[in-house]
Amino acid sequence: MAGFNKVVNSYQEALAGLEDNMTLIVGGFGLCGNPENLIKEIKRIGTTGLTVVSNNCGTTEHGLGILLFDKQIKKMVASYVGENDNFEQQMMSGELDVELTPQGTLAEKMRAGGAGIPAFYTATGYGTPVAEGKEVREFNGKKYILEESVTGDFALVKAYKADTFGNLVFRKTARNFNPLAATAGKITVVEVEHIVEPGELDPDEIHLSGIYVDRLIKGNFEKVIEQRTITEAKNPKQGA
Amino acid sequence: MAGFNKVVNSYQEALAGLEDNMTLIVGGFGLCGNPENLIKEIKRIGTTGLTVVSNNCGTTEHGLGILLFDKQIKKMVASYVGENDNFEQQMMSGELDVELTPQGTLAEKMRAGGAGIPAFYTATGYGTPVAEGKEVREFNGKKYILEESVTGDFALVKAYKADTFGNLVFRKTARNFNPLAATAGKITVVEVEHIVEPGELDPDEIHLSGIYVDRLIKGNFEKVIEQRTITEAKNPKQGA
Amino acid sequence: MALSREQIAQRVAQELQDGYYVNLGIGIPTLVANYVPAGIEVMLQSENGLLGMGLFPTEDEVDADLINAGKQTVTMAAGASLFDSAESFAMIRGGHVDLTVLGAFEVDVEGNIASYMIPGKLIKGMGGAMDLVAGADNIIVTMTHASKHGVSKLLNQCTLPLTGKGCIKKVLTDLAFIEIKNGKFHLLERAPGVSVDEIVKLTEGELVVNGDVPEMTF
Amino acid sequence: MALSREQIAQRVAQELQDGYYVNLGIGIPTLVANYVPAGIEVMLQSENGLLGMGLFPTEDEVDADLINAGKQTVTMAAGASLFDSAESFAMIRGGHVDLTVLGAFEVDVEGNIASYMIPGKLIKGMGGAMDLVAGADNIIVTMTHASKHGVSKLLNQCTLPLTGKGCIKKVLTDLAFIEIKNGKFHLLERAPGVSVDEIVKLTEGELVVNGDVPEMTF
Repeated sequence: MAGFNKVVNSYQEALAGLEDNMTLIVGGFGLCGNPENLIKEIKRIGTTGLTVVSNNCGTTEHGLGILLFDKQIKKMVASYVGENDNFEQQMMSGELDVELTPQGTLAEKMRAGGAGIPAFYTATGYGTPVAEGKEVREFNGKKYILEESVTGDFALVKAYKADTFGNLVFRKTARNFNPLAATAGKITVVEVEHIVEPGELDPDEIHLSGIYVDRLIKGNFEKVIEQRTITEAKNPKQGA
Repeated sequence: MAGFNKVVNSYQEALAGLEDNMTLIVGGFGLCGNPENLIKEIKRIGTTGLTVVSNNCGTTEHGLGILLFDKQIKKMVASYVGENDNFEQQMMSGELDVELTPQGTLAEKMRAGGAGIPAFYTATGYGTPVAEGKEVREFNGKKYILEESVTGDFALVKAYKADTFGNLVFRKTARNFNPLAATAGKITVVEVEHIVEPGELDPDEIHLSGIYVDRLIKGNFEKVIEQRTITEAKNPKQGA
Repeated sequence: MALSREQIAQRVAQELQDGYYVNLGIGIPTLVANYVPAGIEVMLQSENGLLGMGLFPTEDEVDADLINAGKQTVTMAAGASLFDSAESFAMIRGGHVDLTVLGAFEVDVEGNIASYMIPGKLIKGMGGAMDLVAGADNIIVTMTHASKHGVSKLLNQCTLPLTGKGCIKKVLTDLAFIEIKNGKFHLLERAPGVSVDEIVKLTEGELVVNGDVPEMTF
Repeated sequence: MALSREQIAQRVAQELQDGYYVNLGIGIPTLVANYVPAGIEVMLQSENGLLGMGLFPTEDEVDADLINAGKQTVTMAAGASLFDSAESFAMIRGGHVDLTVLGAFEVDVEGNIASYMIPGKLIKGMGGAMDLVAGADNIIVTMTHASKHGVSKLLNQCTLPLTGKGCIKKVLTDLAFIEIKNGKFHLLERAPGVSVDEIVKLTEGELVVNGDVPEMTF
């Protein structure tokens, strides 16, 4: 009798059932809030033919980028795919299929996928290459395009804290796409820094309900920083 | 120079600019999380011809119901409108126009209105009176109907706590439609129990960003309970 | 003999599985929570924004900010979470709730359900019922099999405005547990002491009876 | 003389108003934050999920979980709020951001903008730029007026794939502040020491010049 305890004890168990040619929805923005150990486990397993839906594709050395090295990704749906040498090569050679999707549309597609909304209209991308093949419709004198939602066989998510029921709390901008991805997976796997007992999280501070979470694992994180920018005394306002 | 300080000091100021025949989006579920003082102020002002979008229409004595007494509401968009004697009378006599909208669709319409999504597809209501006159479309073999978003001239919202910038924290199930309503108003007015200084709220615990809030006022609340149900020693599980 | 409200709830509760997230409608469905089998944990979703509904409060615990979808004061169970109404219906519409139990006026052989409106009589609105029936895969409708005057509520075609089209597969009445598939009702179980004939007589829509129909056990 | 990057940022900053929520793109737009006029408060939105971006951190403050849309480490100002990406773009798409400043490769007389892709050369993706240009009412595009070889970037029709269609009304280049309306460019201001003729020569699209065009002041 497991009840609502979602905790698993190995990354192997966390990704049990992952197969070639599946679709993954992956949280994170750049390397911030990446489910980095789950990604490493996929590299270890060697699953191939993957369709990956995520805002970015990591860097050459980190995040989803490491799956490109072994050509595990067949198709990437993302809003921005710089910072990775292998990416451009594989895209140019036709080995990698890429579907560039505006960031806000991508976020909304994940949310809609999790929320049972099959499609929605957005002005984003109207009149651009993104609109090709998509319905255009006018509402109140403005043009919008129809975008369909996305769901995945697996969602891979990084959160900060969870109770064993899978209720999640994210931290700062590591939240980004993670709660959205979590709603859109048939099997949602979440790795976190801290696991507490049910009742220890204030129900009002929970960012995402455990109803979306299937498996939960405690991990250790590298948290690589892409652009380490520090305040210089002589120009303190630059960061703003 | 007001900067981001949204605090106003009177309910009169909070509703300045409210005119006859405007559309209001109002938070609350039953009498829980009602912007009760803002509603009382509308009764005092006597604004008429209002279109009100809210999950319910209060009771005979409380909440939005008090606006029915003086026939201030011309049209009500809601999911459930029991608990109010005047409502049925005015609806039957044709004085009050009613658009019944499924609760989840209503919530999503408000969110979409605030999020610049003019319309979305949902299975909710397909094949029912709600679908009349609406487009039906099939996605992946299932039928959906097209629902358009809502926005209002004013949004009236109740939150628990705010900083002066209008960052909001809600409490328990008094959250309900309030953060959604807040996004969908041209002018969003929020009444709260506590106002603190910017920086006093943990940015990770804020439920809704102050960017949506135009005016903020501290109020005192009656918090009328519709169904006061208490655990009986002999049947402790009934509440579950 | 026809099941009591409590027995209907008790039979529905047998369908619960460990780890189920469940939404219980107002009326008989609410009673299901009283009969959760031993060794099984379920979490109750209340569509006004709470997952993990607890008991009714004591006098001291009563909190006007904490109610269920029936507007009753409640408490929260350990591991509960709170959210807004859009998020609540994202759960429901997105199919994340494992079981939904709700009442109805009528169901028919096509899986249609009418539960929210009697034209000219009852027009209070659908609340969250349309979202619940459209979003859930696993729904059990609880209702009386026929009116007091013996008029069947399991029809060839619903006569009242629909709450949902083609979305009901299981109905538990005071007389029978019935599955809806391929445009027909299928008799799975009968209430103790109720004959198949009696059920057939009170079922307007075509009812398939296969072999011996077992009595419900409690 | 053509404006420096800093001067472009400085001129844009004059368009800020007290209480503005502002999204600044990567590059020159980021510099705008350095020139917020005295007595004016603005809050910076970063589309990866932060409203109220603060200074770059000190060594001690660096936090891998707190970055901006350019993936740089940042801090939070008092009154900041954090949210997920769907919520962030709800703000943007819903028109709640008061001013968006972003760069471009080309704009044209119809208010079209190309800023994300050079086929065969630069195909990294649009990030949030398409959402920003489609969602904001008030956008200022900052760019150089022409290429190093004197080829205008203010065109009759954009040649590169569009980021947005008909959504740009204001452009600040190193030479001029220009408004786009009724299918034409309109010269509002010129950079100090830059002649109207010079601007006309480097503007491919029709440029309307009305009377004396004032020089920008700083």
